[in-house]
Amino acid sequence: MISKILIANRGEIAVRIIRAAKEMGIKTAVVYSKADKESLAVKLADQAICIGPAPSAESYLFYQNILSAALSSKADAIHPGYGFLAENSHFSDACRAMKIIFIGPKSNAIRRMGDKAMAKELMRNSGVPVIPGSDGIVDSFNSACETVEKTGFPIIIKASAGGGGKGMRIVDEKKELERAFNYAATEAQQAFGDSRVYIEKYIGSPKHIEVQILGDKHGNVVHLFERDCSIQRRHQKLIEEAPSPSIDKDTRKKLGEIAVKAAQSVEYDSAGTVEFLYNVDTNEFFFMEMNTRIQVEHPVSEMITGIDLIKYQIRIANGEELDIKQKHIEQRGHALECRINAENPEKDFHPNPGKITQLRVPGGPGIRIDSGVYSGYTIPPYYDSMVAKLIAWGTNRKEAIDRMKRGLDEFHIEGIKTTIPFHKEVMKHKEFLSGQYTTDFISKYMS
Amino acid sequence: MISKILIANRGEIAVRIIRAAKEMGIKTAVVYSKADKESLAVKLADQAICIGPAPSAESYLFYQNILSAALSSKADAIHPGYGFLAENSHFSDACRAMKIIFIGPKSNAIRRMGDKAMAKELMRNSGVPVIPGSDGIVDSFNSACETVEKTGFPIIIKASAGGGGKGMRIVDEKKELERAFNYAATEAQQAFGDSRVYIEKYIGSPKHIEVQILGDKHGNVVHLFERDCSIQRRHQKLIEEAPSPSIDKDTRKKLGEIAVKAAQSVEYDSAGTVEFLYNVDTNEFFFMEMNTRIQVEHPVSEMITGIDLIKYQIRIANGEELDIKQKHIEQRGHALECRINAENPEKDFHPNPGKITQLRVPGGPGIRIDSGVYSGYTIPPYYDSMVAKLIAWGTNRKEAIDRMKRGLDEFHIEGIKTTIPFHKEVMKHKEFLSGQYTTDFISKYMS
Amino acid sequence: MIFKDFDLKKLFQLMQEHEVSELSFKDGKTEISIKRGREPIFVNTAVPVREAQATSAQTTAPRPEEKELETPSKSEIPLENYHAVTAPLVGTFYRASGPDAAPFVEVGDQVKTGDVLCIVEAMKSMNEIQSDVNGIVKEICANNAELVEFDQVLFKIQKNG
Amino acid sequence: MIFKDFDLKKLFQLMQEHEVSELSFKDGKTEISIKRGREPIFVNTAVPVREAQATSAQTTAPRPEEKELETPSKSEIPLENYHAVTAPLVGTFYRASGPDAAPFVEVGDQVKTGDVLCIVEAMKSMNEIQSDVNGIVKEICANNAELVEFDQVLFKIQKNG
Repeated sequence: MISKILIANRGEIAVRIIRAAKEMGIKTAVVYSKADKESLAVKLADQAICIGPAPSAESYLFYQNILSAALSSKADAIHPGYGFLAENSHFSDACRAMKIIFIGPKSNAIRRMGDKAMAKELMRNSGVPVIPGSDGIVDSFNSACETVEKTGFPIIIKASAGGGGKGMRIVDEKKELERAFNYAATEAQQAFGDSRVYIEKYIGSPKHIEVQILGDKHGNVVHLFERDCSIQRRHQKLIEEAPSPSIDKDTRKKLGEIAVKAAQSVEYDSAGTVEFLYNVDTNEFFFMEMNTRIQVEHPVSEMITGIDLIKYQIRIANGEELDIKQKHIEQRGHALECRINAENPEKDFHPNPGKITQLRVPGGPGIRIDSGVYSGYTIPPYYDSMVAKLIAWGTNRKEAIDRMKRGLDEFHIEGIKTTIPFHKEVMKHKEFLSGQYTTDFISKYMS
Repeated sequence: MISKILIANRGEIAVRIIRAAKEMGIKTAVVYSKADKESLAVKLADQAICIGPAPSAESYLFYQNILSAALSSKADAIHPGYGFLAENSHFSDACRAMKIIFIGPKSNAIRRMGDKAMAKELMRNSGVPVIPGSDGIVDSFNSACETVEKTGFPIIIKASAGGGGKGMRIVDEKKELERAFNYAATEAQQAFGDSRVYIEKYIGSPKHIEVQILGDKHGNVVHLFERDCSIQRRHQKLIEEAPSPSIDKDTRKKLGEIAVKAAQSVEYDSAGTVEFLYNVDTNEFFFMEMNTRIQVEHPVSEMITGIDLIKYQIRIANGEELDIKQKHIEQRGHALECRINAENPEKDFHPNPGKITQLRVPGGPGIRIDSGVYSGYTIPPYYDSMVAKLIAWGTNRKEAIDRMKRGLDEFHIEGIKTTIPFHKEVMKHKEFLSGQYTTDFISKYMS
Repeated sequence: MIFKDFDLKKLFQLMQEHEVSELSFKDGKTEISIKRGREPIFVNTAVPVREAQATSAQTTAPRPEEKELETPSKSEIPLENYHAVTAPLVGTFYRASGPDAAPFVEVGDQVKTGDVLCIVEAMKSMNEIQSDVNGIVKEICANNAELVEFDQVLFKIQKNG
Repeated sequence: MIFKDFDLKKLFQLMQEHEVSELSFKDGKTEISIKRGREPIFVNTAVPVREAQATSAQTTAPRPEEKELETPSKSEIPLENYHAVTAPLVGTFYRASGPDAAPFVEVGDQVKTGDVLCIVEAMKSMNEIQSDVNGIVKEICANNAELVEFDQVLFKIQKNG
């Protein structure tokens, strides 16, 4: 039985994990860099252990001190949160070697889903629809040409080790192909130390739809329906909602089943997310990738299902069998999440760290705040700029949006610029209100 | 259509009403006394109007300035909140005379339910179980003796115009009766200007169970299940929960039906609460009174049903027909509310107003805060001492309690003493955890 | 120099006593700068609360906190040395007895105790507001037909006679 | 001038006594600037964060903020004038090479550069921590067999030789 969790993360997700553990009666130790000694997680955890200086490479990414902190503080499990070491199979292997429970899926699932080209291949073989494209890695311009002959233009070249838009190139015409292929491989090499790329048919204005999964170590897998994460800026999600306003009941059922199948193909045994591209014109959806970790936007699924995902992650890691069956999981109402970042939306979303001199967070019905900041806190400049997640629930999408608007109005932060004004604009935008928006929403309407 | 609401209240309930109105796109004006000019409600409302000096009698209870503020600010409706003018039929009459919509039931319902002895009589005639006792007012010692002959001892003498424990006397033996009768009448006269009293059979350790009602102007009445408000200190509720841990499904159904019947008997057309005494030993329940207003503890019902009661109050006042039928109202999970007061639990709950120098409120899943304070706010000494309502939801009672504990731990207030330590004690008390606690819980275990 | 007979200990005591948090001083051309009090004052920017600036009495200079909270006022006249007539009740402010009538008073008028200055309509009843001093009307601080709050300053009058 | 018979230590004591947080002074034309009182320092009472008190270098007087954030330390020795040996990695602190072995050093011992002072066990590997100065061990700041954080002060050494 897990009795103490070491949290190998920072910010709001560290706080989120402390909350779940506290409610379960599990002790918490949080690691922190010297830049984070005043963080909310440090204040809330039972124990806090400094593991290094501000740079992530020497603290939050530095296995040795993290594992040593777990061993010396007698933690029997590590929760990696998201980012940092969350999808690093070497780290999860190292945990296992030290007899520390890694709160996440087995290393093999991380590895197989981590290689994007391999994962696509695996999905294709499991009968999960994938975007037409190359059979795995495209290692030469010639093989790129062969692929394109099958798919037709436009296509997108992606880094196999990739993420975050790095090493990606969209190609509309044959004559651009060679140059784009070389660029993508070079960029992939620079960003990930791995030049391998693959090719997919490019879908111009898709929706980003993802399905939340819970699998246990006893072969049970359930889904918690989909999230619509199509409001993105440069491949960074900014607003998420559940359910998706453009998925009907039948599609929802089908998507859920396919996501469960995808998870089962790697014997997935934690909380995870299967991401799909959804072509709104043809009503087709295609497997994109699986994230083998808890995600930033998990609260919207929690709000509509009432299920605490972090608690289930911990229970599953502890070897417990899922006590919920698919038929018991019901949606109620609608939920939205706005990521409030310390960025200046008027200046191209430039990060804007600094001291929060006054903070009043919204409250009342249907409002949830997941945040790692407080009045008087100074946001360090070393890490990501997310200050808080504002989550709004309503009996239907309209009420959820009205609540979100009200919450954004109420949110009062002095001392730093945030993306609150941006979110207010989105919440009243006709295209957003229609629910039919796609991933190009921001570049099309908000730039 | 209501387009602007004047809020004739202060504190957290004023904020709560502003939130509902904002989400509905309705403008708000809040009145405030000179002591409340820095209040959160004043900051959040579209307009704020000073109506008098600090004492309630010259501000929040002073009709003329409130009505005048509504007329001059062109508000078409007044929401009275709870307390102050909320159950004053003269005030609701005055609103009507000025062609301002009073957001509450018709004056006649307020009047009939406001006279406690009359209300009991009315309920008896409508087939609602009432506690055995006098037929209405007991106007002499002789008639008191006659009543007691029927009911047997112990009995309780109550003020007909009463509330809050004033004018109440519990009598165990015949020889105490005359003296107690005279005391009760005198106290009632002093407290309410009305010496009329009535007599009821006294139930020693009951539960306080109340049913939330919504009625419209088209004859529809639904209930939102019960709340258990048995954790009281000197007749002041401190902790409420829904559903009640000691009511079974059949009793719940029966209670709901009876509460609907009670509301229908006065053609009730707003949000209201029918209060019952529940004898846990005999499984009997008895009508106590009906509160013709929104209540402090309404959020626990909102949390389990997903229904926004204040919005429905406004829609009903606007003449709209209820769009929910009884069969659509479902309970999900369990909710608790702790009233956090600026009182020192170590010093007999003595009020402890002052400046909140630092405030960090809990967040995360299942936590809701309804509050009228913020970091840097000074609580004025003139009004009630409630600082915040902390509401916790869970999939079941255990999770709700674990969340509440976690929320209480996280709640960080500097500068004033609060009842947070008291609530922490209750949350781990065996009797509370069992769910079988009754209204004498605090005097029995916490004094 | 002014510190000649001072030792630091005495100076600190004095500062402590008077909650002086900053003091700077220059000798050359005698520069002094003193800072007292600690708390940053919260300035309400979100909601335009119209503040009642003074009570109906000879007013003194407003404390800095109150100044901060004033809405951008039409008033350029400081309240010092003027008598403020404030609203004793909430309602709609009227400068005249009817739409076609002349205003009761204009800036510059001499008024005496008991003269009607304006009407505040509250719940359909017209309430005459009278001057409680003799003096000259220096400023009319509320707009015709608009809401006035309790204790809101309506007129500033320079007392005389 | 007013500082004539003052030494700095006395001045600091005086400042501390009177909660003076800033003082600047110029002689040429006599400039003085004094600041009293502090920002309210948030003292974390909920979580026992063991603060790294200094870096592995000749330490200077801690700023008052840092002082406030220290846990109730066993240390009565101020860090000034001492050399701090800090933990370069997170792990379990051991004063000896085994349960039955004698501690590497005791308070009062003379050590020289390269002498092993303790072991920090990290991920089952034993890491010897050596002294980087010659001097006398004045204080051992961590408990045997307990967790030490990154940069935590382990030893205070009075340099010599």
